[in-house]
Amino acid sequence: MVVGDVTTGTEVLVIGAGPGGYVAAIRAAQNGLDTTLVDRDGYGGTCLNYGCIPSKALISATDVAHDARNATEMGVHADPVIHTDEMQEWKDGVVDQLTGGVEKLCKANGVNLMQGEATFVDDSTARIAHGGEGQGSESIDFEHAIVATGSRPIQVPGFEFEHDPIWSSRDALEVEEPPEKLLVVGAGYIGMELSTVFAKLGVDVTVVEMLDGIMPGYEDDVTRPVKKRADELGIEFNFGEAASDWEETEGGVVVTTEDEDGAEYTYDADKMLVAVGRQPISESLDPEAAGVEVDENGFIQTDDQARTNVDNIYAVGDVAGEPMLAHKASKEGIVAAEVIAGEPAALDQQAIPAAVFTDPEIATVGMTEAEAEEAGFEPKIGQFPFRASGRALSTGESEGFVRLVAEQEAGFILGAQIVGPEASELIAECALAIEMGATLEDVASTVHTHPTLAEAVMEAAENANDEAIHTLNR
Amino acid sequence: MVVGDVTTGTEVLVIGAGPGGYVAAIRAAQNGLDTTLVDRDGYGGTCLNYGCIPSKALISATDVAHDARNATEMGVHADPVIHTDEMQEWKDGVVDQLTGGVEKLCKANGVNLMQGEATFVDDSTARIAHGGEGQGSESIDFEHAIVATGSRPIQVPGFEFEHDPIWSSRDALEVEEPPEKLLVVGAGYIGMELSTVFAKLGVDVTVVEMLDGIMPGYEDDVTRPVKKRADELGIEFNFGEAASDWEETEGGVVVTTEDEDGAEYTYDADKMLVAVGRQPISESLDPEAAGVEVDENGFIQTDDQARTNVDNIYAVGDVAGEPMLAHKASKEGIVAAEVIAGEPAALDQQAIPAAVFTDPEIATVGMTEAEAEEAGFEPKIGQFPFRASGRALSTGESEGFVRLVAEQEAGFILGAQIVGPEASELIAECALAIEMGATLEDVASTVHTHPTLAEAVMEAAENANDEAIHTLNR
Amino acid sequence: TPDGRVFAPPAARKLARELDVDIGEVEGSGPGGRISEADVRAHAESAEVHDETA
Ligand SMILES: Cc1cc2nc3c(=O)[nH]c(=O)nc-3n(C[C@H](O)[C@H](O)[C@H](O)COP(=O)(O)OP(=O)(O)OC[C@H]3O[C@@H](n4cnc5c(N)ncnc54)[C@H](O)[C@@H]3O)c2cc1C
Ligand SMILES: Cc1cc2nc3c(=O)[nH]c(=O)nc-3n(C[C@H](O)[C@H](O)[C@H](O)COP(=O)(O)OP(=O)(O)OC[C@H]3O[C@@H](n4cnc5c(N)ncnc54)[C@H](O)[C@@H]3O)c2cc1C
Repeated sequence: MVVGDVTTGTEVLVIGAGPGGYVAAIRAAQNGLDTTLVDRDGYGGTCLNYGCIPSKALISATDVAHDARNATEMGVHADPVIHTDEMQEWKDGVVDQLTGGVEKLCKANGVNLMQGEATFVDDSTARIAHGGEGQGSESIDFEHAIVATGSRPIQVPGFEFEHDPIWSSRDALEVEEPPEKLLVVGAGYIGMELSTVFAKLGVDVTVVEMLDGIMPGYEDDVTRPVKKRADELGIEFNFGEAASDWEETEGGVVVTTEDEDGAEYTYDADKMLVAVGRQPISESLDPEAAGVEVDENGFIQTDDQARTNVDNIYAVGDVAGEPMLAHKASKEGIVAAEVIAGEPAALDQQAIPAAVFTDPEIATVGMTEAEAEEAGFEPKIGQFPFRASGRALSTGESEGFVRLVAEQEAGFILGAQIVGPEASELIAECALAIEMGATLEDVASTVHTHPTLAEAVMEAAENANDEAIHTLNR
Repeated sequence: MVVGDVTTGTEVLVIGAGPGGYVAAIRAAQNGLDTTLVDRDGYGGTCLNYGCIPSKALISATDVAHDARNATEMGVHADPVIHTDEMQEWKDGVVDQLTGGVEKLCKANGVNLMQGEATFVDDSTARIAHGGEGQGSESIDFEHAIVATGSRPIQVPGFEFEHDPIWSSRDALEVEEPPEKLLVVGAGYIGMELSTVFAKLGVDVTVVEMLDGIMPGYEDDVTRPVKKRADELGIEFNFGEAASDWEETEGGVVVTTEDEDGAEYTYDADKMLVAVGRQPISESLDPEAAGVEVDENGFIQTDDQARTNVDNIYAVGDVAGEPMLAHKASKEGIVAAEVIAGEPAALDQQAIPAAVFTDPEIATVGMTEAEAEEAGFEPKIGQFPFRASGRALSTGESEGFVRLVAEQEAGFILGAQIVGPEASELIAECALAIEMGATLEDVASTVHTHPTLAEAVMEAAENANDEAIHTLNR
Repeated sequence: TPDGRVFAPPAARKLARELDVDIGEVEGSGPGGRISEADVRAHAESAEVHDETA
């Protein structure tokens, strides 16, 4: 049965219910705007359903087992077994709790929820196609629209995800029975996070990467502890090779790769995970119908108020460009909603932090030393190694360091790079320092609890001023 | 053989090599002052040898086992066994590495190290009595002295620590063979941290506390998750009772307690840990000989430059009063050293954070709501529960909350109370916010990495302004 | 503020001590009257001008 055409109206139509869209919708409703949020899939978007949350849940579960397995030095002897099906059930429970929470929060804030795929008709109308049983479609008039359609994994031609042994990150996160051998194509952050999970599940993991190291966006000394730990976990790396072909074998694949010089290599595996990046989703929405311009990579360009080239249409999150991160999406969502509500909001943040939940974690915010130099600063650097941290040693994890980058004169903090335990949490203080215009002295003078990892941030600030207590100042 | 009397001289004599003293000595030497550091015991003081570090090491080790034991929900099945002797060996290794590091750092910065007990002769001379083989003593002249003699556990009359079954925290931290039944007297932070360690080692722990709840300095809702977890661990609590008597039995003790009304109760145990607080150590030093006044509790009063009533003598750390915390000691040590060097330093911090490494952790900084009211503010409160945090759920630990206390007008942050996972790390951002004079809006506008626990700080700030996304604003 | 607290970052407080300025008398230009290092400097300079003209 096809449901007849109904036209409804809304002040703000938000398309896509990921961390960009649902946050925008809630804030718009909080600001008194009549708001409709539409998604063709689950509330919470990629992040809650197939990204941040499920990946972090699997990382935590495998970490508990891994930590217990490697604590004999501490006197703890354990031989943990992971029941992958139970782990998946638990992970799904976490996801359900959070996506259910998003739905409840939307409703409690008065957001109208709609299920379906949105396509622009023009700059004030969209058509919503409902899937499933009550198939059909309806039109919706809007005063303002916020496009938050997110991104999808890039497919390598010939390695499409519909082939059973070829996994996207989403497939990998749903695995009930780990393969014996896994080939991972791509050593970016998603590839590295998932390789670590599978290695800790006892899978024989090989990583193939076109570039010459893991996570190329980061400085060498930042990724080094992660590479070292991955080596210890038995992950095998092959750099400078690109996957060029594959063939199904009984129950597995043989993958061919090629290096720069055209030399070929082959790898046997049971499954193959392709994690070579993500690309924006805009085509199904037909932005052009509303006059919204899309660049050659599929991204929608926006200004510092998250506005597209069309006055009443905004774009936020992955579809609006790099960095493709959940919290960047949410920030843009908040700004778009506030601008629509007439508030003087803008994307005026100094820096957007980023974290990678590898072992150990990496987290960064603001400028590296090289970036500060490029920007014309004469950077002042302070660093503190976790092996000199009482807290790090007393938890048995003391790889890595905190580095602060500051400008020379007043010592304003410009950036931070952290690799080590709880890096993802420690970066919060650094981000606040940057936003507040804090100086090295401000951070050094702030009393930090002993014994904590956060003391390393203070010591790095002291070190930049040649005043560190627990490391030598050079 | 008694070594003859030699008199040496130093610009700065630092007495006590705990986190107050060794930090003061390093900073004094960094400032170009000829500095001598003397201790009658180990470098690192109570904190590194018998306090912060060993306790945190045992907490970490027992946590790894406990977490693995309780991860069946996550699909992780393990039956960890703790070899206490190995755990102790590991802990001692951590302590040795850190105390060795302190010694090295002192030397590298040019601090003269001396082993011995210092006693003031007058306000410019001390006598150092050397223990051990080369017994004897020497005199040392100083221009400035920094007293950093720390504190010791309070002994309950009749329950002195020399009796074998009666433990101080130091004894408890050195246990190679856990008792079957342990009675803990005192539910302050040290009693609670250690009770948790022993409960996780499988010991049958009973806590007796004179007051009517655990850790009475904290608000009820802050301690509630810790009490709940302790109950789940099987720790038995008896409030409103004071230990009044004990008797040795074969291989154990029977302890008698008394409540307010004089009713008596008895407890059987193998060992008994008395953790009812700490008191300053000043008598062996004879401060009066230098003219330094000591109050009725044994504390040395100081001004905001850590100076005692005698111009060239400073006091820092536990001996200089509450809060008796390592990082407060270090801060005072730094200020004393800088004041001596002629720098415009002062103890001008707005707040000193504190953390308790119970399960879950507690961390606080600045004012509670009640304290803000008392100070004349009209406080604005923001709160965020970890059960609404994606990161907390995805690590399997979602008890607790973050609360921010701010003043009404500009929204300046005055305090924070956190109970939950990594509370000790999360408090760092709150402390920086307070020192910087950050407002709720500053914290709310700072982009926080997803998914992290630190997002809860941002959400609490948003909640105070009725703008939280992931919790209802009321 | 009710408890006489001054909202100023540590570096501004230290600068005030260095310049011998009573930070309680500095007018803050930040949100809610938060005092920056520049505010402290400006106060010190205007105090000097006052001294000279007095
Ligand atoms: C494995 C993995 C791990 C990750 N880990 C992290 C991490 O730890 N931290 C982090 O910050 N980021 C992480 N990310 C990235 C993060 O998931 C994204 O940056 C984030 O989800 C972007 O949010 P968004 O709202 O822009 O889009 P999405 O979350 O992708 O949501 C877009 C939504 O729009 C819907 N949609 C699309 N087109 C239409 C249409 N025409 N009509 C209706 N609905 C439509 C989709 O169904 C989807 O629900 C991870 C990603 C992956 C894949
Ligand atoms: C079990 C336990 C756990 C703790 N956990 C924490 C925690 O997690 N975080 C925290 O902040 N604090 C913690 N503390 C408190 C912390 O240990 C103290 O606040 C800190 O050690 C104080 O430092 P200090 O330099 O003032 O004194 P101390 O560390 O006590 O050092 C004083 C030193 O002076 C020496 N000394 C004394 N008299 C003389 C003399 N006459 N001549 C020569 N030397 C002398 C002593 O031998 C000692 O080495 C804990 C304490 C205990 C007992």
